[in-house]
Amino acid sequence: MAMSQINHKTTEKNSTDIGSAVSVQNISKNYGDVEALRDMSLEFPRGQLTSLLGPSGCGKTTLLKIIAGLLEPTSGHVEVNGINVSGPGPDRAFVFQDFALLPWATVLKNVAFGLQMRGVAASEREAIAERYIKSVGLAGFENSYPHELSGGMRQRVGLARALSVDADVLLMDEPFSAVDEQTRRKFQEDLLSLVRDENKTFIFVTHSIEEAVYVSDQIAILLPRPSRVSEIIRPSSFRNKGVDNIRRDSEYLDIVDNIWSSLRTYVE
Amino acid sequence: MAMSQINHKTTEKNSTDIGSAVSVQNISKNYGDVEALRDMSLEFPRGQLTSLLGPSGCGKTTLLKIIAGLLEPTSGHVEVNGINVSGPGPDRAFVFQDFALLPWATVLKNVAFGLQMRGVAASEREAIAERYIKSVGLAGFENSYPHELSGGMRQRVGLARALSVDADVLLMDEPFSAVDEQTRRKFQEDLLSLVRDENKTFIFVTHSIEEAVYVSDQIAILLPRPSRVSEIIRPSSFRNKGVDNIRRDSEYLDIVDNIWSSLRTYVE
Amino acid sequence: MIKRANLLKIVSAVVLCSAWEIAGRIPVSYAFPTFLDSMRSFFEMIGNGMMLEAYKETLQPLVIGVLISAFLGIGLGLWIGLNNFFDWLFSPIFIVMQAAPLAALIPLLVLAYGIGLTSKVMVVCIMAMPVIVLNTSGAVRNTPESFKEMGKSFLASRASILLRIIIPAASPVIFAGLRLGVSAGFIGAILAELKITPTGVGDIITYSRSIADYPSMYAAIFSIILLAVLFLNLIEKLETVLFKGNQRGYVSD
Amino acid sequence: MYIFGYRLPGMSSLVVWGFLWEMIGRADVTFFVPPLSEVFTTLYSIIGTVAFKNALAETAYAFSLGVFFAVTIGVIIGILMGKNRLLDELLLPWVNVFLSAPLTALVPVLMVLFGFGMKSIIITTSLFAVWIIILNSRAGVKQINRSLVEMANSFGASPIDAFFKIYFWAALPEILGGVRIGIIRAVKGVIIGQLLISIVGFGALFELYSANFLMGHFWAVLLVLFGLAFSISEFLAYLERKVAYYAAKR
Amino acid sequence: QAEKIRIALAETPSDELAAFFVALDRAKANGLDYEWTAFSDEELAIQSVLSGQMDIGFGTPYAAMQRSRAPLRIIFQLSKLKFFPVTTSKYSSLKDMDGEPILLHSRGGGTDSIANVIEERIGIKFGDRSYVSGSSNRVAALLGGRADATIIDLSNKNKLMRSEAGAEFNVLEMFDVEASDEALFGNLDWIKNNEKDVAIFVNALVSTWQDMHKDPSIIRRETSPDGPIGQLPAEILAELDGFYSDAVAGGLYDPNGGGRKAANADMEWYSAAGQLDGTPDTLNIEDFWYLAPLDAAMKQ
Ligand SMILES: Nc1ncnc2c1ncn2[C@@H]1O[C@H](COP(=O)(O)OP(=O)(O)OP(=O)(O)O)[C@@H](O)[C@H]1O
Ligand SMILES: Nc1ncnc2c1ncn2[C@@H]1O[C@H](COP(=O)(O)OP(=O)(O)OP(=O)(O)O)[C@@H](O)[C@H]1O
Ligand SMILES: [Mg+2]
Ligand SMILES: [Mg+2]
Repeated sequence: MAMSQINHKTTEKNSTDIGSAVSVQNISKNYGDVEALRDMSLEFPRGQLTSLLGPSGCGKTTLLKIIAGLLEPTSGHVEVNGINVSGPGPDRAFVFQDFALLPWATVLKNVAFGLQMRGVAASEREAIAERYIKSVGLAGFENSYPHELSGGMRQRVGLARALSVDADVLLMDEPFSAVDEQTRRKFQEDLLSLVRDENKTFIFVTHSIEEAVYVSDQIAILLPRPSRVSEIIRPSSFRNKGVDNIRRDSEYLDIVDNIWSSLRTYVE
Repeated sequence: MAMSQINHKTTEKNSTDIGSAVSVQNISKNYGDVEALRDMSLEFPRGQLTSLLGPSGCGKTTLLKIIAGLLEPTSGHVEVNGINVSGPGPDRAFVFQDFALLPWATVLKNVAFGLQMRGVAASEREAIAERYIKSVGLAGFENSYPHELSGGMRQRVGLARALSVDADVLLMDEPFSAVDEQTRRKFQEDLLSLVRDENKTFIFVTHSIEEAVYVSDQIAILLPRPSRVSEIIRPSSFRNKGVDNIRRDSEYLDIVDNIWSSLRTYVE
Repeated sequence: MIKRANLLKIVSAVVLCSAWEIAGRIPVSYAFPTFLDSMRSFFEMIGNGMMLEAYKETLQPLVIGVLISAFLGIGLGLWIGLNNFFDWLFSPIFIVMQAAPLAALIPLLVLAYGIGLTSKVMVVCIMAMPVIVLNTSGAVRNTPESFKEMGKSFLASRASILLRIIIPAASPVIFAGLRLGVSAGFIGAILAELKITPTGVGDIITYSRSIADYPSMYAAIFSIILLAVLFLNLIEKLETVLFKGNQRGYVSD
Repeated sequence: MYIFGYRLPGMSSLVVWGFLWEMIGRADVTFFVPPLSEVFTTLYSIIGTVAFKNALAETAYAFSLGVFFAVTIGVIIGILMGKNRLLDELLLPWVNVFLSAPLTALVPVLMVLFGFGMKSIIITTSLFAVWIIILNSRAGVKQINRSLVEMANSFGASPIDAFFKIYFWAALPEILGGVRIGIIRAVKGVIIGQLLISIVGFGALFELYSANFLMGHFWAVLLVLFGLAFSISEFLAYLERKVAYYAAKR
Repeated sequence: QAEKIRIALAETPSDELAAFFVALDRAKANGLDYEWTAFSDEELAIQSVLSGQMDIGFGTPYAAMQRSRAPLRIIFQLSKLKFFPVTTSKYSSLKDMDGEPILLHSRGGGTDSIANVIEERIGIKFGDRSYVSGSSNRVAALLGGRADATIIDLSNKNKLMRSEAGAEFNVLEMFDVEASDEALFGNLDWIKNNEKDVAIFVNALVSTWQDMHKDPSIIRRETSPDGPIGQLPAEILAELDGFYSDAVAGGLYDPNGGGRKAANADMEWYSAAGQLDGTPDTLNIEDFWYLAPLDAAMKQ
């Protein structure tokens, strides 16, 4: 692959150097007759952001849920920080594709839910929740119910909830799909500063090649049913080039084109 | 505005020439205390594709539902083909942001639902539904139930359902948000050929500026609460330049930047 | 290989019957026969045609009453669920009907309708209808908004929204109501036979009780429960056939 | 029901029905429907008597205990059945059996097993109410959005947390519906228990009045019962309305 | 003794039980501690005594005595089977009833056995028998035109015949019946273990029954206003005197508590009615009655 534009930043963070936070080994998953994943192995380096990119229905959500411990794989196993996953744990937080908000609870209660489950006292968790609600731009909606929010606002509630528990590994299933471009950019920046400053590991599902290229340390390209990793790309970091210029950056455009051409093969 | 790159194609289709398929006049909508839309007026030219672009929660879904006749505006009115809207009609079809699939029905039955409601005979509507299921890439899943599908697959079922009824005006609320980039590109092409060949009018909500620029004849930029149209942009058609080149096209990039800068102002 | 569900059914049935047998052997009471004795009477009564004879009598008001209640009840329930005015006007009546201590009202029913089929059918209906109506109307009101919106946007007529969206969405609760209604109908039929005129199975129960033939009495009770269960399985089958997609399995799976 | 924008209370339509009753009573159609006004006069005259107060106390005691057990047990078992396949397979057939079993026919068995006093009446009351509560709670849980459960699991919710914070709330509209119907059935259960097991409380009054054709008295006691059933049912309906905001939006 | 004796009534306290409660009050004055539970019918009262949940029951448990393994014994006859065939003016004697439908209390119950014995003695065969429990309900059915013939108890017969509608109905001539309608019974083991209480109780019953025969109005007078009878609606209390003078005149109660005479009559009656297997001469009174307490009371 011609994808070796590794700059000073990514060299430090090479997966072999610092080890994997999450390691997926020979995972297969069947839903009845449907073979969603077959013998998939993938390493997620600690402190880095890995994107999963692949056609819809190829098993990205399935993989994420297996890592989260929500689904049992048919065979194979997952290790998080070297320990075998047998169920959900406080080291991982999940952002759900369909938001999964409690319809009977206010935004504040929804965001505080994860903290509540960890036994944080009411006043403290509400303070934390409020901070995150503000940081996703929902200040003023603390006491609204999910059904009074627009799609994108609901998604941001789910995001705030996952961020608030301060887990090591964040599993994000299309977390920005319903938010507007502007907010998305802001979130991307926030995400990047989290990766930079907090040594968190992110596993990120997206359908936007541009987004993947922009935010990821590593991109895993999945091909469909049964899903397998077709290739792993480690884009150079365009982050320090500034968001506004990157869209005209030819290196960036090359990578996007490259991914695009490797993905498009399967579309009939 | 510097947005007047009108080529031979768009000249023929000027809104003043051919009239509006949908005309929104002085619409306001309050949800209790929340003022979602205030005195909004907007024209949707016949046979063209108009995108609504705006931050999440700014009232795009609300506007679409008012046009569909699903919500009563607090004041103002909507005309479709010159006739006042008082409820849903056969001239409009809706793609829902939350998919709105019937959980007890198979994919086939879900897609055929719209046709069934129009009184199409069982065998005929299933034939049509199967065709559309295939065209959204779900062949083989006809007899699956929604809960057995991935997020993107569910969205495509909703899309197929709306397309199958062959309505004049298609109201699409983030129809591609959960589908993968590749399928999305294909759908965009399909959409464009529908606009070109069938003289349908599309009203399209999206969060992707690129997508809006690429597919739209006209882009309405909405600013938030209470929502108002901040500006209308008519991009030149990049369609005939070919998808692969457009991303590096400087005219295209200029428009994207332009929209971006006009939208970003509101992000704090 | 027997399915686990069926195995569980069999195992728990065996446990219950043994408990019965043991309780009968202790005995818990002189009026409590053993399981085996009761089964012997059960098969005797089947053998000599008494059971068949009795059920011919019992099933008449039951079936008529249940059918009337099911159709009328679901119809009324839909109507009440869809229309605020009828909700306001009729719901209280059904709540009152539910609360009515029917056993106390039966003499009055006899006065009004005699001791024939009519008053028994009335009893079955009064018992069965309210649950069906109230469950149906409640379920109709809880139909998810987004489904109805979708239906409207695809121009479903009011009738098709009802038929294709509201009813399937409400079907689990409607069927729960139907099950309850049928069971209440059984209660009504037995109550009618115990309190109006002892005929059919109610007669076997009262008569064998009055001559202290407790095994026959328990056999009759057993048979009516058995029948009720068969009836319900039938309804369940109907539900699975009609609304297959509503079976979404268990959360734990 | 709204009239001129004012919400009529749930039971206000009874005024209409009451009026109809008065008319029928006045028209002297049949002796067992005396005019409502007469029933009220009788009610007023018996409401202070010791017999009535005793009956009320006995009935209320059996009823409230019976309902308490039915609700607690019903909700817990129902939710557990909805979420756990093994338990469901084990219990569902029996719930269906008892739900469909003509409980009236079972009453003699109950009496033998649990005695002839208050205990059997309380159990009868519970038995009338509990199955619908179980089934409704189960139905509520079964329609739960899977993602919510996964979400709670992913945040490490303990089974107890999941039970009270997810299943209970998600099923609450159905549970309340079930409790409401269950309680109304319990009213019937307590009377049937009082009539079939030992004749105490309101059951005794009914038996006495109907045997002596004291129709005014009979309806008066019936009215008290309806009042009881109604106020409880309206209270639950009020709770149901409070959760209605998400019932249709789950 | 600290323990209360538990009495199982077969019906809710009303006019017919007033005398019984007067006797209970007298027994209480002599140191008997009791509680009572009303069951909806005789069979339940019998079952409750069979199960040992009640000590003394109301009813005529002959079938249960013969069929179940429990040693039940009757100690006192409370009332006789004084029932009357009442018809519309269509019929004027029992002979006319041949092949005609009749309304009875319940299959296997007292009125059913009366019908059986009528058939046997008069030599007729009734047509369809249908059943409505409660004499008053059968009167209502008669008044409502739902039946032409039925068998009802003394007080309902009197009420009906004295009412305005009475002229439209006939009370058919019938033979006298000495057999028991209601009797007090208990488990023999229990009776023997509680001789003293049983004696107080039977004494009180005998004295009340005898006083009542001298002056029926003592029942009304001795009824405690706070007891279950005193709490009945005024409408019912007002008829108490009438009921008991009718009852005494009609021979409903035996001032001697039945005893051997009643036992013999019962053997004959219930075997003829089909509730007892065997013929009266093969049946042994000691298997059904325990006469010691009554004999002792009669000696006083
Ligand atoms: N049922 C409701 N009750 C109260 N407020 C509502 C309701 N539905 C929407 N709103 C409010 O109206 C505003 C507009 O909502 P709408 O769903 O139209 O936004 P949108 O533009 O579609 O957003 P998104 O891109 O996130 O889907 C939001 O602020 C939301 O909080
Ligand atoms: N509960 C289920 N029962 C049966 N099949 C299922 C179930 N859940 C998922 N599948 C199947 O597994 C495959 C992978 O699903 P998954 O949700 O993981 O896809 P995805 O990659 O997340 O897609 P998307 O991008 O559309 O969300 C799909 O083909 C789907 O049909
Ligand atoms: Mg997915
Ligand atoms: Mg929206």
